[in-house]
Amino acid sequence: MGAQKAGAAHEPAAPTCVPGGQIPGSGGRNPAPGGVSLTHAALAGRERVGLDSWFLHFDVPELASRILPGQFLMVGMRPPATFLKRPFSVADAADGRITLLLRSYGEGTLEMSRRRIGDPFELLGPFGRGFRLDAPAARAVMIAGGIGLAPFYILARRLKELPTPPQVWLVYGERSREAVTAGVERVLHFDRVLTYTEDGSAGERGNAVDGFRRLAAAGELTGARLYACGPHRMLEALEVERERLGTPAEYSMEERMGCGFGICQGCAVPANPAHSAQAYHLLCKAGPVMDPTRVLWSHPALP
Amino acid sequence: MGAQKAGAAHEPAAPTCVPGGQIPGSGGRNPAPGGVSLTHAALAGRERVGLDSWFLHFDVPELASRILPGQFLMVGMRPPATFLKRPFSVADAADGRITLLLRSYGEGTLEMSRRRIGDPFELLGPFGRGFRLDAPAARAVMIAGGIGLAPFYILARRLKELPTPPQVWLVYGERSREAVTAGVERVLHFDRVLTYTEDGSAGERGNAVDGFRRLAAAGELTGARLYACGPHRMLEALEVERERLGTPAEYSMEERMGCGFGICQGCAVPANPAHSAQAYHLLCKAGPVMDPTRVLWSHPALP
Amino acid sequence: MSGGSAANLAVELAGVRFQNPVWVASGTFGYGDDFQTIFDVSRLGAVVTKTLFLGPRDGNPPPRIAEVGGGMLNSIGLANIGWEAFRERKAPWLRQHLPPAQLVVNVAGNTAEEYREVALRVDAARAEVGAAALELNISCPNVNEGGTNIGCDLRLTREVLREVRAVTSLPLLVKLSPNNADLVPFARLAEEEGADGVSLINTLYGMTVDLHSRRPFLGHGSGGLSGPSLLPVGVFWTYKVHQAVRIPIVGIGGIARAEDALQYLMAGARAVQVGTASFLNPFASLEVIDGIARFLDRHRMDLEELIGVAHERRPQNVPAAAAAV
Amino acid sequence: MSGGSAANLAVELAGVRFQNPVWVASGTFGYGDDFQTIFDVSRLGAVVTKTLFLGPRDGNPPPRIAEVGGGMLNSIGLANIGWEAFRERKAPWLRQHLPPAQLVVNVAGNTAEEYREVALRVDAARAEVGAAALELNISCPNVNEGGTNIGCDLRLTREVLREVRAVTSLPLLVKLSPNNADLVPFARLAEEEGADGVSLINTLYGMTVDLHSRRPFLGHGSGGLSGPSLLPVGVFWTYKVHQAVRIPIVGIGGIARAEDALQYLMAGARAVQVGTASFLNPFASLEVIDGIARFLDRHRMDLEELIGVAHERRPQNVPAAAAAV
Ligand SMILES: Cc1cc2nc3c(=O)[nH]c(=O)nc-3n(C[C@H](O)[C@H](O)[C@H](O)COP(=O)(O)OP(=O)(O)OC[C@H]3O[C@@H](n4cnc5c(N)ncnc54)[C@H](O)[C@@H]3O)c2cc1C
Ligand SMILES: Cc1cc2nc3c(=O)[nH]c(=O)nc-3n(C[C@H](O)[C@H](O)[C@H](O)COP(=O)(O)OP(=O)(O)OC[C@H]3O[C@@H](n4cnc5c(N)ncnc54)[C@H](O)[C@@H]3O)c2cc1C
Ligand SMILES: Cc1cc2nc3c(=O)[nH]c(=O)nc-3n(C[C@H](O)[C@H](O)[C@H](O)COP(=O)(O)O)c2cc1C
Ligand SMILES: Cc1cc2nc3c(=O)[nH]c(=O)nc-3n(C[C@H](O)[C@H](O)[C@H](O)COP(=O)(O)O)c2cc1C
Ligand code: FES
Ligand code: FES
Repeated sequence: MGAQKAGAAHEPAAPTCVPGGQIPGSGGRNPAPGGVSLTHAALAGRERVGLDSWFLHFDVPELASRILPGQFLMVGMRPPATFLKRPFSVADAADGRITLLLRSYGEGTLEMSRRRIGDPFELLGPFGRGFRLDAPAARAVMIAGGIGLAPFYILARRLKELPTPPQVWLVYGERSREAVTAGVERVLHFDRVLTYTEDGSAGERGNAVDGFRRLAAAGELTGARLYACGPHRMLEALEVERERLGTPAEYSMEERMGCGFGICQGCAVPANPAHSAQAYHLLCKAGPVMDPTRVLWSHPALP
Repeated sequence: MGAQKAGAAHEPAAPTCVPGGQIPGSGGRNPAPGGVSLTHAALAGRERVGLDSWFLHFDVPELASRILPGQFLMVGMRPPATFLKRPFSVADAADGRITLLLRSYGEGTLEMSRRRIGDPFELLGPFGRGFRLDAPAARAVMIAGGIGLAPFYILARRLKELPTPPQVWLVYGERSREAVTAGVERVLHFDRVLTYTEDGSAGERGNAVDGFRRLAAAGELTGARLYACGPHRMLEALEVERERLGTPAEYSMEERMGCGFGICQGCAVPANPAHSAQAYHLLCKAGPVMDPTRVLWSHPALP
Repeated sequence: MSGGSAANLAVELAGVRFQNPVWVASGTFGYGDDFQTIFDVSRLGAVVTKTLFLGPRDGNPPPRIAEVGGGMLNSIGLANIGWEAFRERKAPWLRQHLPPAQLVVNVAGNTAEEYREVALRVDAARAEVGAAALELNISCPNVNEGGTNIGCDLRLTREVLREVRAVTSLPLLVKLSPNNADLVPFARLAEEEGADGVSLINTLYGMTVDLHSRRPFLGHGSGGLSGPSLLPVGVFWTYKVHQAVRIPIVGIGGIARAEDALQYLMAGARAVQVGTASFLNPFASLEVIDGIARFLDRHRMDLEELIGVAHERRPQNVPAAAAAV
Repeated sequence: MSGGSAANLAVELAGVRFQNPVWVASGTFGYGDDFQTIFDVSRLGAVVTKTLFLGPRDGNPPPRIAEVGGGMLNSIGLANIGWEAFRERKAPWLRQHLPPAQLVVNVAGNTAEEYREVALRVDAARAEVGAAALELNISCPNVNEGGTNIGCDLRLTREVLREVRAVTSLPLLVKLSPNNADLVPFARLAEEEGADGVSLINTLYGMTVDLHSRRPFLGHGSGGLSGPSLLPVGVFWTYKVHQAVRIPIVGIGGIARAEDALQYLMAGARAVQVGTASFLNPFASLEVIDGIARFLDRHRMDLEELIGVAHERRPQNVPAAAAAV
């Protein structure tokens, strides 16, 4: 499938089969290089950072050491509160700690937001292709819609760790002041933050795409590389603007995920027929970070 | 069904229909006399009292005030850890507090034993016919097999509150010293406690039926009334002995329960054809405390 | 009307006006009177009785219920007190506590003749007991035909329907078994034979093996699966049958919350029945009523606008033979 | 052998010796290579491939999966890379990582001819790809017959079986759909037509309606129900079919733990397949292997003693038409 074609330095390290296999249920101990593990972890920390958002922290050094920015985990609780695990971008991974940025939305995320320190979780992963770190531009412009903010903490951190770190700008759109994730300001890796809210209660009135338009109009996107994450409609609107400018970009997308690693075929994202022989990409393998030109944004099945 | 026939002073107060009905999900607030309520309660206390037994305490004054000894509750956790709720005798109800004596056995009880103070539970009930308080003898002899001990704390308490309280003796059989519920000694309502363990590691070697035999041989059952609770095989063995002596008795029995209040027809206990036109009693309504002569103890379907 | 809600929940079905579309399912509410200490049953859309045979049945040996992932199995074996005992001992209480338009009498027999006989008796006593409709439980073994499940056999189903339809003018609902390749032929048959509606679904066949005794856990061997597992199955058949017949559908299976009932209504059911959920939470049916009212309020919708709405603007066709996977 | 266990888990089935009875189900393990970074697939009893058609299929539009109480629905729509791409791009990896006796190739077609054609190709390449057996997925709409699900129609099933049996001597398993009144006639038919075994069950029809959009949630409308909900259904049919045919049964549906697999084995399955559980826990199949070994150790039993043991000392008969309720 599409995943096979897009080989590049940013893909997970070439997988090797572990002879003798993994100890079942204890994958965390001895994962293959680039391998997937099932890590049992107690919730180590929990901070409310907005009306319906939380940072959840887990101390899982082995897993944390293997996260590439933009990768995600399938997260479950014990005993399971939902049948399927839920996909979450890793918001940060440093000093042996993994941080998720959670927005409570439906049954599963609501239940997650209620868990207390010490409660048992299952972290399965890491999964997917993250953002490219091998093609840095002088300026990295991140466009985050709502909880789409999550992967940009770790991306900013890792970009800043490069030999020649780019400038990192964040355009962050939210519903309202209350929804704004307080954590944004706490992270030192952003050189500039432009906040937009739909009701104008914080930052400028508007959305993240308006922010993109403003930067474009000011000519501040020349030589920049774009990284975007947010609801489908936002990305679709962004793509219309971006295409005109031709700014190189990567978009982190969402689709329902049954497994996270290619076996359920649940996470189909319509492929751009101009670039693909197949009708769909499996987002969990081909993405979640996609080259936007590979996606058929206008497909009627998309939300 | 059988339940209708056995009208007596010990049955739940005559039920009345509440006009306007119960507020859904909040039954605890305004139950009908003798009514059933669904009470949401946080676990208020938890004491380990044996290898695999715990006291669980709930502060639920309204519900506690309505419990008759021998009645049971259907107990669930939130979010539910098992599909069906589980039946539990009320071990004690005093000062606005309900106490359950829990033995961890399978999936549901294991999960219950792990819950922490403050965790949310659902208590549905009270259900069933308890022990008669209107036919006290000079001596109440309680025969408890294992967790069958549970209903005797409250029974002893209530008997001692009668105008002319009987002597209360307890014969308690367990597997071993470790299994013995430490709480036994803590309760002041027993005038005499005979403990038996299968391996002789505490009290005498033997089981609760051996205790019955000993009391019988010593002539100490004359004028006594018997109350028994324990595994089916124990009650069956006891009944053989008791029948010979003719000691008046009530046995609290167990059967799988889907609802606890007569609607699922799950809790069928084979009826003694000599005393009943129907093949089965519904234990949740006709019992759980049964006149042992109404049960067909030898039925092949019984465990 | 429900609580402080402005929503009108009344619904016409099979010629009867029900005050709301939330009923309680056969075999999961006894004969109603077990709820006398729990809530006022007259708040329900209707009470469906436990399946009544002509005479009493003891049912199967214990254990009769087992918990399974996503629900439960039961092998009650259609234990019931029989029609006459119902009429004498249970109907008076129901008559007193339930308006006449709210009692649905569910019946069955071991042969088509037994079905006719019990239907005839219900018909004769309809005013006395206050029966609004008859629901036929056809998920019963026919004793004359080697125990074939009537509800899995079109010929036997037709035979039963003809016998019953001939002897009663009560609104007639046929309760379909999901243990079939397709429920549409059964629904069509019901329509052809003059039934006024179909109720679906009954329980699915299931079994659980006890690892300790190494034999089937239930005393009877196998049982009927009910609970959350049935929700997507019942919604599927509601949707499919709605495309095929004009008689109304009463949706059943796995309903525990208003959200579940709303799925059935949107898929085309005109009423729903709450079953197993009443075991876990006896107030479940009332919560469903209130939740539907709240949903209608919030979205400023009529119940009628809701019923079958999922057929109006579906993005893709559900193909004739909805082959999944 | 598994871990430190003394138990011999090897089992003979359809003329093939499998090192253990725990396989992974079609469509829930990709083509095996997605597990290369997870565990050594050669530990499994067998890997069953995603259903392969002759040519590639894109599958259905999203959303393709939905969570429901007690499991999930999928409407993948048999998306697959097609037989030739499998042979070229996936089989070499499997050949390298899996002993030949451990690959079961699952195939299907839109017509009986397509079934024959793909079976013929697998047969021709059996040594090259290392195929131990062929599993026929008959839960597919027949495009020549108005989309009728082949697996719900005895005539269409027979037609497919004849075409396939004629062109291959590979051990042949027929995978049965539970969307039927009775699976026994299908199992008997498979036996008559020379199949070497039956796998059961595939998914049940299901649908979920999205209350926000008020339409069926899945892009395709309906989907197939899998997960815990299927456990009692699959165990039931395993038990029933075991009473009726002599060819071996591969039990499928809702298996997530060794306890679940043991139920199937006791009910008469000679092997089992772990499906949806691998999504939640990719190590589920290995845990099932280890758990079975531990159970046998603890009870000092042979696998052969376990298989079908529930039939030996059942307390009551499961009646011919196991009518529950
Ligand atoms: C790659 C990826 C990364 C994500 N990262 C984050 C993150 O860092 N922080 C965060 O708060 N959320 C993130 N999400 C979205 C998050 O997974 C959903 O909010 C969550 O699955 C909703 O579950 P629920 O039980 O609360 O909702 P429900 O609606 O009850 O869930 C029902 C089903 O729909 C699926 N679902 C619901 N919404 C979405 C969605 N937007 N995308 C995919 N599946 C969905 C669920 O997984 C489940 O299968 C991410 C999604 C993906 C695909
Ligand atoms: C009237 C009554 C009063 C009881 N009082 C107490 C008490 O005070 N303290 C206590 O520790 N236990 C008591 N029990 C037993 C307790 O209900 C069971 O131990 C419990 O249901 C087991 O659940 P599980 O999930 O741990 O076991 P599992 O075996 O996983 O349960 C599976 C199913 O079997 C049922 N079940 C299992 N064992 C029993 C049993 N012995 N009786 C009835 N159903 C059973 C469960 O309810 C459930 O439906 C009582 C039982 C009854 C009927
Ligand atoms: C314990 C039990 C007994 C039942 N008895 C009957 C019955 O007597 N007649 C009938 O038509 N259906 C009977 N049913 C089926 C229910 O009415 C209903 O169709 C089924 O349980 C699915 O709904 P649910 O998932 O909401 O329970 C019974 C179900 C259960 C669980
Ligand atoms: C996402 C998904 C895809 C499936 N694809 C196939 C398939 O291609 N061919 C097939 O025979 N069965 C397929 N199945 C059915 C499974 O092989 C299995 O029969 C079913 O899921 C029941 O088992 P489970 O409950 O363990 O998942 C699929 C199931 C799922 C969940
Ligand atoms: S989430 Fe299962 S294939 Fe992508
Ligand atoms: S437990 Fe349901 S009738 Fe007794």
